[in-house]
Amino acid sequence: MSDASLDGFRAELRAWLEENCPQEMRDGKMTEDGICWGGKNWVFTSDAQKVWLERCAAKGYTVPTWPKEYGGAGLTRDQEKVFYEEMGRINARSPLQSFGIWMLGPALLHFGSHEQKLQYLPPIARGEIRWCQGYSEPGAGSDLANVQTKGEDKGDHWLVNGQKIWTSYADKADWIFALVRTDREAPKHKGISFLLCDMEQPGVETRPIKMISGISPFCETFFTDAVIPKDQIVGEENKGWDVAKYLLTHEREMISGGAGGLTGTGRALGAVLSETMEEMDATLRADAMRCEIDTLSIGLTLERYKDQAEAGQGAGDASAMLKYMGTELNKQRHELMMSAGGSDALEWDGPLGNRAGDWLRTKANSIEGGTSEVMLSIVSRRVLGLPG
Amino acid sequence: MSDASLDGFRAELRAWLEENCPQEMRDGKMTEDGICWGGKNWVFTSDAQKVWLERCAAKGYTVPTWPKEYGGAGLTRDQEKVFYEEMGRINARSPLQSFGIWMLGPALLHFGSHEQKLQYLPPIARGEIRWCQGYSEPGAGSDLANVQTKGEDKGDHWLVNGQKIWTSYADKADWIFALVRTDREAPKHKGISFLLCDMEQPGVETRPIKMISGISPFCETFFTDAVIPKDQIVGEENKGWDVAKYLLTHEREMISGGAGGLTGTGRALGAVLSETMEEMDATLRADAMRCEIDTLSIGLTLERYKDQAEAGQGAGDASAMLKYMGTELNKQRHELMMSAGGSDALEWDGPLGNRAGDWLRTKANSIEGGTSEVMLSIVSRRVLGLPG
Amino acid sequence: MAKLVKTEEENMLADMARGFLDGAAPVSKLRQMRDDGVTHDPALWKEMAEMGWAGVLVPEDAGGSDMGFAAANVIAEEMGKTLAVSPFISTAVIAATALRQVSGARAREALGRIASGEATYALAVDEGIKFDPDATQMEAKADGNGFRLNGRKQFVVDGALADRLLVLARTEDGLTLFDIPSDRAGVERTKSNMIDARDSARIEFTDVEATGDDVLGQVDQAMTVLKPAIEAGQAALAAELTGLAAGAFDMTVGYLKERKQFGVEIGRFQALQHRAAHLWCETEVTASAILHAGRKLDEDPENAGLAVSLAKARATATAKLAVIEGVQMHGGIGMTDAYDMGFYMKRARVGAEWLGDYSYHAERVAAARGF
Amino acid sequence: MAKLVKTEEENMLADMARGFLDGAAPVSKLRQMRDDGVTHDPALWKEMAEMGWAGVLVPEDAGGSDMGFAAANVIAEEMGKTLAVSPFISTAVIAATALRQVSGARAREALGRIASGEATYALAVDEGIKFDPDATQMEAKADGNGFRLNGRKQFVVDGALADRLLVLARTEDGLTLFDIPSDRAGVERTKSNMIDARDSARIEFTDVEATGDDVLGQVDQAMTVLKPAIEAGQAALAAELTGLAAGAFDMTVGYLKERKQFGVEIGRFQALQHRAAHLWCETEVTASAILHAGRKLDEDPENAGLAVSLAKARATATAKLAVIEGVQMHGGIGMTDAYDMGFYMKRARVGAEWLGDYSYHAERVAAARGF
Repeated sequence: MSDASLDGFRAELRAWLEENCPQEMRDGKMTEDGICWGGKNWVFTSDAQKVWLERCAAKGYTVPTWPKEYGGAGLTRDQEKVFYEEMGRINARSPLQSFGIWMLGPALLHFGSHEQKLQYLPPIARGEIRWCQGYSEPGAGSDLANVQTKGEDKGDHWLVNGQKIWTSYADKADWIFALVRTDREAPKHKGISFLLCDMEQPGVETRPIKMISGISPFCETFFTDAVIPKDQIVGEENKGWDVAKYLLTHEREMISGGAGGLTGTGRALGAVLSETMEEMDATLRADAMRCEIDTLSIGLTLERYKDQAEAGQGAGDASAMLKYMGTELNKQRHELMMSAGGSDALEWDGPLGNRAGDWLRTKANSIEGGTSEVMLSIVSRRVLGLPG
Repeated sequence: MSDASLDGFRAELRAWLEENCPQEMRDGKMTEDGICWGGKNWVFTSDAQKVWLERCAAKGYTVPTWPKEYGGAGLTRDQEKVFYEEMGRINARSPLQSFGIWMLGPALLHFGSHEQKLQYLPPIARGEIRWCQGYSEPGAGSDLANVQTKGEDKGDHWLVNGQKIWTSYADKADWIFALVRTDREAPKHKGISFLLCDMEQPGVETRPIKMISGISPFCETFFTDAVIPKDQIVGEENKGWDVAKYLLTHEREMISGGAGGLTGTGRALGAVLSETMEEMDATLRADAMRCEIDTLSIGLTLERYKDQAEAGQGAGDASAMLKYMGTELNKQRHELMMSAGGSDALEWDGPLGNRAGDWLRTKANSIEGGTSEVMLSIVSRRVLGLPG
Repeated sequence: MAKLVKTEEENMLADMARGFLDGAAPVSKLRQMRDDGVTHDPALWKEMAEMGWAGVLVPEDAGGSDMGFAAANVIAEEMGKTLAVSPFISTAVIAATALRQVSGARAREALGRIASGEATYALAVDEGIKFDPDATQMEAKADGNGFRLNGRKQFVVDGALADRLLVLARTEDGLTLFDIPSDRAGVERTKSNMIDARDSARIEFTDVEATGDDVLGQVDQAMTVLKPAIEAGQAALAAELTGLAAGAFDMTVGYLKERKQFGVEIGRFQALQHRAAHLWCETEVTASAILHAGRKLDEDPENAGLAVSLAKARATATAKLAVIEGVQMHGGIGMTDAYDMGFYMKRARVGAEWLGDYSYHAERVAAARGF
Repeated sequence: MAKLVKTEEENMLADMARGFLDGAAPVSKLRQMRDDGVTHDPALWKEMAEMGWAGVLVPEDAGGSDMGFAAANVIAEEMGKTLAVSPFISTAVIAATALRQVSGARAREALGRIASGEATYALAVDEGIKFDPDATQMEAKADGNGFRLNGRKQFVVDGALADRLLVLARTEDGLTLFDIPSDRAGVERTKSNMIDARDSARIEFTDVEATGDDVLGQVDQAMTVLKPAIEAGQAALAAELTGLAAGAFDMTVGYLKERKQFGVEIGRFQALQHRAAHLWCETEVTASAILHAGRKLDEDPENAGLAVSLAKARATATAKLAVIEGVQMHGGIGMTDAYDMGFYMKRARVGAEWLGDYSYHAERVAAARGF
């Protein structure tokens, strides 16, 4: 795309934002109480939040790069960059966030039939249906393909029984996408299907999990004779692992993205630390500099891989690398923030808000979406070609 | 031993040292050109060095804790402490160092017959015979029991053929103690014998190895139909691995001892670094503090294990731990010294002498005498009881 | 100096403590207290007092067991293993050590009340986010025969429930340490909601009256009394953290042996083995520093500063590594509140900050070593 | 900014460079030079010049290939892989960049001589053990129409054999950069016996005469000319270190696949696998910083400081890790001079110090990021 036409897009967008983004939505709030998750039971925190979602959805701006026919705005990557720059310029809140956008959407766009895309994507884009994911099972841990939840073939539907864990926001979601074992005879990775399940039925129940960081969005989800019609499968029967792998890669990139970047969104660690400390001691300063150098460089790596992907050069198993480096770094970063916070950081809801909770939460980063150990094994095997 | 009798010992020793330690030997020199290694071909660097060795040997002070009948002074550990304190007080050089004292002596004291002790230990104590060790073989690496050098049973002697590597100072030694495979049918660890070999015979040749740190004491040693009489075996035939294990533990403790201690011998890292840097930057200062804390604590651990051993509490596989922690720390320490030396440290024989050579030499610390990886595996298996 | 090996008495004390704590104060007890919003169990403290723990540093003729600093460390270390909740460090170690520096009947009686478990103490020093007694701003203005205290303290460990407070304040020519009841007029305590679920408070002092009798030691000379007390507290806290590291480590190694992934025990994975082995090596080295600090405090207290800072720095780092590896090696389950590892992680964090963090003690080591 | 992905041209340049260097300057070549006591191979440099490398930053109309900074980094990176010895960074990157900042026939001719390989340069900045241009003490006293230079420099990389020297000296109101022939009267060069077996010198300047013509840029304004030159040099050196890390890494992974211990390839040991994988991750992240520094220098040179320091800091740390792991994983053989790994370790150490060490660049990153 030529720079000129990009400039045109920018001007148009800017005008649209100026006119349509409510003032209350221009506080850039990214904390839980500022996020709009959507869904059947969503209660808007304000009229502005509702209006903002509706206006964005009408333009496809909740999912700016999705095709227009599925509820997106069909933006190119260059336009998308402009989009986020302009949103950032007026400090606009994100109109909608959801696992439907991050996870199921990409999977459907890649593996779904045209009908499925038409059926499921627009409600995601409009924030009407809220999704959660059902991958892990108790005891499975890193061995994600160790799926015990079983789907019995009943002709036009599967009868599903089993239990999922780490199903974020399952207690607030309308639908769940889940890995279900549909062939018990096949080898571990071969008998799994990727199914879409309406949670508004008697056989689906959820229970929140309390984490060391406090209350959490994680839930356990139980299936007892839950019914999933045959057309609610993504990809082929017993080939759900392909979909899962695709999404895992996607998830890793998302998690590693938390490290920020040179693009201006990431705040300098030193600035954050200086808020609570007048003068950093040698140890903290040295650690902070190292962390800042690594943060910026990982941010650049994220950029580089995006550029590579766009140039048609596969980044290979880069997502495992980014996931590992990004999450380990994020943990270090929060250790430093705790140090800089001193005793103020040791209280729940103390002068530094939820700093301790955030710190504890980061400890899961190197576990969820594949542990650091699994990431290193992936790199060792697939990138370095070391014997398994 | 009562404090009073210790005080008496101290007074006596102090008087003896005052009278007998030549002034030239009171410079505490511990560099290669200050060391007296002894041996048949030893050329004393000065009359004082010769006199000092002779006087010490006469009192048993070259090997103060060995029994008197084998050339030692029979000191208790408390007396030994006093001995080194008093030596340190006048900054006296060590009268004699050798692998005979460090390695073979302890092995003979533990495994040797009375006749062997009488035959071999006094010449070691007097600095008359210089020993080297023959353990490793090319390609064996961490798998030390992978001994290929073979000893053929010829009735009253073994005919030895093979090659050893990392035989320190073999080119200057008179005798070598070596692991030789005397039973090729037995399992790997069972067919090895610990033999003593006079190097003054046609079938034994040595060649120095050049290291990345420059010229080194390491050699390769070749055996071609070398003759070793049957009475030159330590311990039982084919049970040489027991002797080797004992010595390995001993060696590890020796190597890890390099980390210094709170006892006053170790110089503060900060002081060393300050010699070349007026002001340390945050990164170096932070690293130096961490290194100093660990150095002092490992020194205390060395003390603690000695105290435990004396109290009859086996330190178990502590030597693996000390070897690992001590050598890794020593590598870090030398990295910091290189940093503090800046470009002055980048020259061979530059303003900081052999600092670069010393730094490179430390890289072998975590390889020789069992790699850090082997040490960790030993701890994992024997201390933690994790499955092998 | 005495050997760096636990004496027969110390081993017995450790065994006894472990037996008692496993029964009376396992981690599940902390969990229950947390769930109930309780931060102090007077009955438990009474039992500890009866075993002589409250009086571990109280002279025998004042009713204590006077076992010494190394023994106090042994008890603290065992407490660390099960995360036992008690005002042991604040009261039995810090306050008792401070009171021991002072002669006279008043201090003697106070020591007796500590030994019997009647009185608990908290040390109110911090005013900013970091431990830094020299930076004390709180004012104790001379007023007639006494003083008026004004200012605020934070991170007063055990401070919401303690009977008495040791308060550091600035007087005309230096710092002065006051020993006052916590219910004195003008003292306003706000309980902090701590991540380790233990007692800590922010305290505001408004025109709090103190008499000359309330001064511990000499006016303007707080450090004579406080330095040994703080060092004893730092050493005991270091011991607690070392016990904590050992507790977390044991839990982790146990999990490595039992948990299966991809069909085998995860303890078979060499990468985890080496990390676990490294962690064990670190705990061993730290244990030496703890033992040494106890010996120095008992035998050469004037010069124990380096030994104590060494111990606290090492223990802080080791506990941090132990809980980070502990959570990571447990995977998702270690992140759940239902599992105990999180309690270790939170307490390790609080222990890291209290009485000086790693940087604070590293700087003291550097200073003692001349750089 | 251009994408953070190598262009088709850059990939071709890298392939070509790799092919050439594998043949003309493998590690064995460095070994031979070291054994022969040779630190510069004029014939090799001539070949490099013919390929356009010497003129990579020289404008086309001055006889150069003018490929830009990112391209210079590509070449330096490939040189790092085989530890190729050449005055590339000193001459083709630093000196050429400095000369480019200056207009006039004199600079233009100098650039031409660089591009053709006729003239080699060395940068004489360091006076103490660390890179610190601002601390320059060397004096250039005005004397008639010219100057007299007095002082000493050290760690002048390529300085023992370079035809010309860029010398930083203090003039009345600031620092001034001089471009003088190395054989000028009063210049006494002492070859340093470097651990990386490459050219470096200590240089003494005694009443060395310099004219106004010898000044590069303006008097008292050295940094206008020198800052871009230093940054270009730092970026290229970072690229070289990244190539070095990759070279050491490839050697190590190759060894892991082939070496057997206890009956299996050591690459099967998970602890080594994870460490090797971690090392690879570090090299990938560093590669991004290198690519970015090249882009910034090409497109926004005024503001490239942060990008360059990021690259040099990361590359220094990554190369250090790569050679430490390389030696350790090779075991005893890696410690012998007969094996190449030691050459990587030594060059990594020299590269770590040259043009600012990790701390230096970390402080610059911190400053740029506001702390």
